[in-house]
Amino acid sequence: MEALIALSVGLLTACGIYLLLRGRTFPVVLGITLLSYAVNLFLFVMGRLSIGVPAILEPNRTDYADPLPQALVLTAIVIGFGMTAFVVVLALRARADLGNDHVDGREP
Amino acid sequence: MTDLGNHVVIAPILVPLLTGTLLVLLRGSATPLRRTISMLGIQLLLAASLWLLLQVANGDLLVYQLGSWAAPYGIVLVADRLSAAMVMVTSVLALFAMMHAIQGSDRRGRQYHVLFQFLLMGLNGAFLTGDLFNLFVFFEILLIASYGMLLHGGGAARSKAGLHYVVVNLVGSSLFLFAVGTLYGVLGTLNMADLALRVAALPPEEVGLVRAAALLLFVVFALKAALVPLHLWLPGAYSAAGPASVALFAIMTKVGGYSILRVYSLIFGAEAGPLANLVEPWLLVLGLLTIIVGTIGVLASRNLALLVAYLVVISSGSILTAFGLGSQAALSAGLYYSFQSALVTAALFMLTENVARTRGAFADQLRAGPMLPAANLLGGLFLVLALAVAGVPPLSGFIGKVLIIQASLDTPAIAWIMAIVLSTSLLTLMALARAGSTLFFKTDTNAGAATLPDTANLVPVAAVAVISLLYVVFASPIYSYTEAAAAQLLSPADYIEAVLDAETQASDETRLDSKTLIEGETTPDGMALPSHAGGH
Amino acid sequence: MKTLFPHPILSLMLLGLWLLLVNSISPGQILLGALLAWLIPLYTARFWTAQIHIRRPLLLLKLTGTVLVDILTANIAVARLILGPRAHIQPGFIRMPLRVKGNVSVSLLANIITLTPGTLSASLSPDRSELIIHALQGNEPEAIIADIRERYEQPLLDALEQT
Amino acid sequence: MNELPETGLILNLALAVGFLLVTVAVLLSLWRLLIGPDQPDRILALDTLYVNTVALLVLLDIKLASSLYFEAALLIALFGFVGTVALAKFLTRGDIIE
Amino acid sequence: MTTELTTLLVEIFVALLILIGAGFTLLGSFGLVRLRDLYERLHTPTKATTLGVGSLLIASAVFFTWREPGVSLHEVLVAVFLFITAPVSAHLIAKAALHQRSPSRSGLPPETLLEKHDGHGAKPRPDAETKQKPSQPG
Amino acid sequence: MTNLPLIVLIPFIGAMLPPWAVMTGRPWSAWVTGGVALAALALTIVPGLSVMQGETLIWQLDWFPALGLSLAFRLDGLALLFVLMILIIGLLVILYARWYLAEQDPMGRFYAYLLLFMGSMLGLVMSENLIQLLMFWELTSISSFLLISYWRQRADARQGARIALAITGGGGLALLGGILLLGEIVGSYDLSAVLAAGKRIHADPLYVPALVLILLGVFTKSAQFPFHFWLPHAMAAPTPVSAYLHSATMVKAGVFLLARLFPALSGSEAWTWIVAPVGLLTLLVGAYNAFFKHDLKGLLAYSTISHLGLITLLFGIGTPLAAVAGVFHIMNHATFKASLFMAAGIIDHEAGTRDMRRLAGLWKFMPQTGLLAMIAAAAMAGVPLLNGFLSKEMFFEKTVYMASFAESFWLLPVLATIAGALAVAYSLRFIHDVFFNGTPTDLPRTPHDPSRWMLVPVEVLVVICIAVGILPSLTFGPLLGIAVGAVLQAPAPDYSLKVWHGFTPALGMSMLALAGGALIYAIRQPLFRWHETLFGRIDARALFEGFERALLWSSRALDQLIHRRSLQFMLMVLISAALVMLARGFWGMPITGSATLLPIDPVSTSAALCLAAGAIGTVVWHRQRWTALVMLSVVGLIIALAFVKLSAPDLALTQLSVEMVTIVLLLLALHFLPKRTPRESSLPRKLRDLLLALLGGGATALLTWAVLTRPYDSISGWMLENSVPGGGGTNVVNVILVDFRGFDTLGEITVLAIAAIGIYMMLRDLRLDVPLTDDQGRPWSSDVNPLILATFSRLLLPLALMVAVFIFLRGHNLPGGGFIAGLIISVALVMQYLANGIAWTKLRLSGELHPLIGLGLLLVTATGLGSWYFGYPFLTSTHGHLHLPVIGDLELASVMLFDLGVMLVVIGITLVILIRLGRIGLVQRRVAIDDSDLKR
Ligand code: NA
Ligand code: NA
Repeated sequence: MEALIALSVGLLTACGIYLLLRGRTFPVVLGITLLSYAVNLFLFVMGRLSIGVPAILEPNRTDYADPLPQALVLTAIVIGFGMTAFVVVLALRARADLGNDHVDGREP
Repeated sequence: MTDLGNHVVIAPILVPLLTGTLLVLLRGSATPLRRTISMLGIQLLLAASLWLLLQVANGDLLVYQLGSWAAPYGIVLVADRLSAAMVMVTSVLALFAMMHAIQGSDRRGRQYHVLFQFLLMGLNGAFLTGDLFNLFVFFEILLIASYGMLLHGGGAARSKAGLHYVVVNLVGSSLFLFAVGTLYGVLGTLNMADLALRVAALPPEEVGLVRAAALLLFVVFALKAALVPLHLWLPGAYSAAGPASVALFAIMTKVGGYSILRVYSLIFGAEAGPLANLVEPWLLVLGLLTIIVGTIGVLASRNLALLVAYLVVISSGSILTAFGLGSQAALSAGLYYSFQSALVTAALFMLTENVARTRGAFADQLRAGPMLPAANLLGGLFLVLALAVAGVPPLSGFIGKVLIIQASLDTPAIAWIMAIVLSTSLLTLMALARAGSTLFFKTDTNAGAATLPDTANLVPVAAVAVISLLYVVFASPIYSYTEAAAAQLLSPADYIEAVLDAETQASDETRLDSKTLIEGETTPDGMALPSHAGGH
Repeated sequence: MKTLFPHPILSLMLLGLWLLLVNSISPGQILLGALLAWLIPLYTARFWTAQIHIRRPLLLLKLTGTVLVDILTANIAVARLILGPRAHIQPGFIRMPLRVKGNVSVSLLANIITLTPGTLSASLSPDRSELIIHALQGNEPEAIIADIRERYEQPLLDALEQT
Repeated sequence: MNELPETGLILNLALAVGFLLVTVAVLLSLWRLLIGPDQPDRILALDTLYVNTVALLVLLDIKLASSLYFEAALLIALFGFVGTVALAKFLTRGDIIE
Repeated sequence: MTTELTTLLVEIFVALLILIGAGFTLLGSFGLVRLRDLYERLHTPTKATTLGVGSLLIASAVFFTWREPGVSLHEVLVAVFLFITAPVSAHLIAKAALHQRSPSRSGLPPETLLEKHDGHGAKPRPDAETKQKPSQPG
Repeated sequence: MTNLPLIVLIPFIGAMLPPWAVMTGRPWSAWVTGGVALAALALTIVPGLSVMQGETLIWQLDWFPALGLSLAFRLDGLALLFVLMILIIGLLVILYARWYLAEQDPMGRFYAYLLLFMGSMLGLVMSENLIQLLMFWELTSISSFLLISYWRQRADARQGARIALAITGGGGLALLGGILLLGEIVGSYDLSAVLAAGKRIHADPLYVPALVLILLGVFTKSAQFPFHFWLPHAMAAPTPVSAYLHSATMVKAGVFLLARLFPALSGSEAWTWIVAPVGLLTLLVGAYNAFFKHDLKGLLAYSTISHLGLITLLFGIGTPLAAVAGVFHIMNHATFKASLFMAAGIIDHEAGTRDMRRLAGLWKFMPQTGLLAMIAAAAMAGVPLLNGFLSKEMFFEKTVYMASFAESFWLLPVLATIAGALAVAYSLRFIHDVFFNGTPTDLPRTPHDPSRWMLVPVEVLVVICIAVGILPSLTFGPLLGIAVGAVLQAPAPDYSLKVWHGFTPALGMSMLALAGGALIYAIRQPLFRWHETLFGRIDARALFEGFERALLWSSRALDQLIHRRSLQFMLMVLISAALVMLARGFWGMPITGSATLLPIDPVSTSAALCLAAGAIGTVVWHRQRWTALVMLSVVGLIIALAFVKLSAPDLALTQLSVEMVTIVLLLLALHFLPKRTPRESSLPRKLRDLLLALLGGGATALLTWAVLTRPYDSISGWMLENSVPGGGGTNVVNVILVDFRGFDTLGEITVLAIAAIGIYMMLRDLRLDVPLTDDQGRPWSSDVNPLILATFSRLLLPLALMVAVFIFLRGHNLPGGGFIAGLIISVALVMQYLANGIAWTKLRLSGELHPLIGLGLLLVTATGLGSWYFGYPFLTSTHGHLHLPVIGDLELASVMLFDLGVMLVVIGITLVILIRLGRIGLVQRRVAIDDSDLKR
């Protein structure tokens, strides 16, 4: 399972980076989103993998997933959402101001 | 009830937060009211910062346990000499920037005051937090507020620069999380003091991972600090931003520098075994390169805003070079330099706006424009600030540079540092002379008439010019402070002890629980536990 | 009363749903559920512009039963079609003039048509006078329309609309 | 895997088969999603994928004998719908909130 | 009945429901692959998956009611959501497909009918927008 | 003693006066300035007398001990000599300028700058601390920059000032380096300590670098070859400035420093072999060029260069007697050169030109000026009975003395004589070309002698020239003696200040020079032509300009190369940097650890397959943006599933909600963006990006693998233990979020609030064309809000709200919480907008949404502040059970208020963002087809 997760993180990162390096705002936003998925997944699994043991205290259970990375990822997701929303609207603003959707504001 | 003095550590975060919130709630209210509130908030912040500074000046480390949860489990704020000084400089800068903004540039767009306050909150939080993930959160606060401030006023140039700035920083934030995640994944903690302890006891097979994370974190901080080659975002962003915004941005690269200083002296300091002094060699080389590249930019700039933006790059390079030397004298020199360069570059940005406004269509472009009716005043202020920033006596930058060179005298890097610092100073001086002579002396008879500058608008600029001089006059006490701050940084054991050994401010027995809530019994404990750096 | 309890049936439904959600019928939860069942319709009332007058609740209940049974048969029918030779599928679009008029009844009918065997409401004309239905066995459109009319539209008309 | 002692062989077998079937369903939906060919096809495939996921979650709930994932299923059901609506409306109207 | 027998019966019942549910879920997706045009494919998920997930949810309800104290019926809520939304989703997808004139094996309804439903012809009519846009207050 | 700082301070304070005084009347500024200089001079008297007794006065105040910087002034013979020169010539220049400056010249500014310069110069010569000396040194550069560019409207003035600043300022920086090295060697920047440490300095390996750097400062300031070219261009300054700066003060700062540091630095081979040749070369180059200058001030400038070379050469020779000659010539040169500059100024002032090819026969018009100029020029030429003769004689003597040391040194006296001859020639030219040589033709003005007071300063100086020339030991003698003592830091050697030394080789050289000079002048016409063809094109300013242009050009080229302002480039660099650092961190370390791993199951594998398909699909279809978005939502769904599978239900819920809102947001935005991305990346570019992407992916995969295969121990055990007793909740994740790390959450919602505010700001006045067709050219459907959707979405609203309340209330103990609840409410409301349109929905949503953001933030903060009341730190929570009849046990926690605040912020911002975005199209319907979309 660990290998699967590692590969997933890697793939998401790779796809995110590739899109980040595109020249238009929309693909870049998609890239940012993919990259933040990679980051969230990565941060989350830093508490190691565990199945069926959510960090919700139950009387007869002693096994729990590490709750801290989960809390961190929650914060990261929320912040990431705010940032994504901001950059999306900025992309619109840039298109309105620059007349095109190239990240450098000029058609190549 | 409570003694407000116990909460002085968190005040620099809460004051702007509450001011900002109040301003959010006052949606649509008249500008004078917003300005008044904003200004009052800053003055309150200034008072709080001063109070904090006085409390830590004797070497005390103040630890504030949020939610009464002790480190490493809860988040703590830590005020030492360095963080208090950074907060203080931020407050002073904020005051000047706000004085400037309320002369009218705050009205060029909306929400200026809200963004301003939240940016302050982010900055102060970043300086005060003792928790690595919380540092990330405050980075994000200051970044998103800075995005807004950069775009304040609108226009194509800002949109483009904003897009670059935002996307680059979003990637930076991702890297931050990768780094923090790895550190947690290996070390299992987030508190910086606790991280330091665990790094010191790191088994050899984990060294590679932690080193990778630490270096990745360095990339993030270097990005904020605009260290070459990660400075590419800065010139565009800073030159495009309105001066009312960018004046406060002058401190933002310092957050990167601060974080480098904090993290690599505390967590990866002398005690870190194989990971000790991890980034210093990089800092030294890249810092010097930054100075060079910044100078190239200064020489190549065709408008004043861009030129000043490159000056920020240079000053960042100088500071990081000093940090790269690593000795107490060098850190102290870097800090001394850092405080004044934040103020001076901010004032230059403000002055740029005044000049641009006066020159009409010629704005801040470095070409002959209309005859300036107040060339003496504007030019005089420019001269003083230019000298200060280029490191020419008798202004603050000079002492800063001398201190940096002096700190490098008995290191192998001396030749490089001296050659680069001095020659780039000369080139900067030449570029500034050229710029100043073009802007204030050279006139184009066909250029029409310039308008008179608003003198009220120049008050903060002049104040910084005076401060720059006073900074030299009182160099000795200031340096003693930075020296003590550097000493504090170089003995992380005190920090670690203060943070981790701080008594829980509310133990499980005395916690404010339902019983006390109902019966109204509380047992207040001391809040900000002082713990003397030299003690124990 | 109308303003305090704009949709009593909805309130009851919500109370029921609350108890389902919390999987408990403790007095506290009933009280809380009742509170919500009162407050939420009060707030959402303004979103419920169309008044629903259930004239014959039993008929509606019966219709519900019919539909549930038809969903089962629909699934089996569809299973047979999918698994059987594809040539057996003779699809086609059917145009069905509507007799129901109210927003709710039209919408309910369209949904029921989709959930039940072989048919799918593909488009409602903007004037709500007709549906375009896609049928998997579309060779006998009249039969399908008649079937829908009889099984679903008439009960809906009777239960919800005055004729 | 966290084996639950109380669940019997039959149930476990059924769960295993159930997981297998739903997994195949997921892959089939994915296949349709990838090959399209039209935009509505992709919405349909995505919608189906959401519903398949609900099925997976319900199975997981039973397997782990824990109802902690029930809300996730609820939200997927709800949000799958919103997503479909938004995607479809984009095709017909461009402006999804107007 | 003995508890063992109850257990066995409940288990068999739940197992059956699981198999039926999973089977129909698969069937729905299989239809997606097997059927030949979009309109045909639209039929399967709406029906098969709702029933499939419905069965699974009943299985879950029975299972948790049996295993844990009290009645577990909150699964009904998911089913309610699905039953309400699935046909609406299908309807909107079909609408979009007709709007795009997505090809159908059996041919599309007459263009005049589609135009009546959708408000535009197969050819773009750039002037259509201004005329038909309802003027809504900002 | 306390006079010492006052002497320096007075001009600085006084510099503020002239601009005020000028308001009373122009002359006032001159009198005030003169008064300031006089006051400083008066203050010098008492300490000056002590110095004349052989004392060295030092006044010191600790300033910045850590840097070794103290405020320290020193008055010894050398300093006194310079102080007197600065003040006396300064006074004369002040007087002169009063008459020289034209009506339109701002006089207040002039005198202010002049006093600034005077103070800097005084500070420089009186510094006891070397860093302080350097500060004044740079101040002289700056104030001279201001003075040279005084006529700022003139391009040559601006440029001359910039050249001067670049060269002298740059030299100052080198000097700084040298001084810092010197301080490192000596351990102190106090001059007394440095002067006493000559031996230590010479023995130190840092001696040569320090020497070179210091000499760079000296040479630039004193216009030594090859840095001499700034001086002629500084002649664009008003003549009083030249008379002051370029005869007696500024340019003398360099040789002053040579003299000042003489005991510490001289006496080594390095010293001799650097200083002497530079001096000699400068002497010759200056003299040569002076002769060929047609501009009067140009001639004087090069002559100054030449004389400074002479002084430098003398110090370079390094013997005590040479030093005597050097100091003596400093004094002499100051007097005759200042008077010559003033004379040139008068000529320029009266005749309107300084071009010797236009000037002629002025003797008839301005005999007084002519006489004074003649005497001063004769002094410059080294004519006996004038002061210039004496020091030049001493110089010739030293060259002869040097020649006795080595075979090859015979060249030295020869070259000295040639230089002497050239000096005679240009002096002759100065007099003859201007005052005789026929009658003037087409002068701009008819010249005449200037006003009386303008001549007084010249007369004073010329009288000194004569007096010293005849009675050297009675005039300059005593001052020279103690100055030399201060230079050598030892008793002055025996030397005789006499006019007649008998027939010495030096006398012969003088005579040769006089004769040779006359000869050179006689054949000037062919020489001019010869010079013109050989060196006519060499122009130092053009060289400097060329250098500056090259610097500018190359920095712009480099700037273009480095700072491309391309986002793709920046990101490439950033990602590469991260990769390099990761590689560096990992290098040589084991990747895989020893932890036991979880098995892989088919469901997870399939899910991973979906994830991969979604991610790769997003990339593959990134040009068809809508499709890419669909693919992206698959990724989001699978991530949520992964969270479920890996025991993180809260995360799954949040991920799902955020995902939903994000997709809606992206769809809203996509409407206003092109629906397709053009193909514009070249194949190499794509390959580069692919490589970077794969490396990045590989790196994070490795990082993940490396961590996951290692066992670890974390602080979360404590959190699991304390969640119930400390935080009052069984959902540990939620307890962390609202309690243990509630501060993070406060920050997180602040980010959201700021994002909303920023977005709100950006969306104002946003003008975007609303596409009238989809990307296939199909006009939009007219069915705006399909009925069936509208009906059922309204039905869903209460259900969704119910679910949201449920999720909110249970959050502390079970998966859920304010954030998710807020998003569910938002999505449910957004659904209403989707189904019913903005206008319809807005009518039914009570009130404004924006205040929710502020209220939520306030609630969160207030909850945190509430704990202050009980004496606890910010955000300290409380929780407990409330026993109520009928209802039973009700669990309450203060964090619920906190969570409620979170929820409000989330609802506020989500709706503000989405609805605002949706409204662009509504508000902004501009009827135009989006061309760019149609083209693609
Ligand atoms: Na959160
Ligand atoms: Na995200």
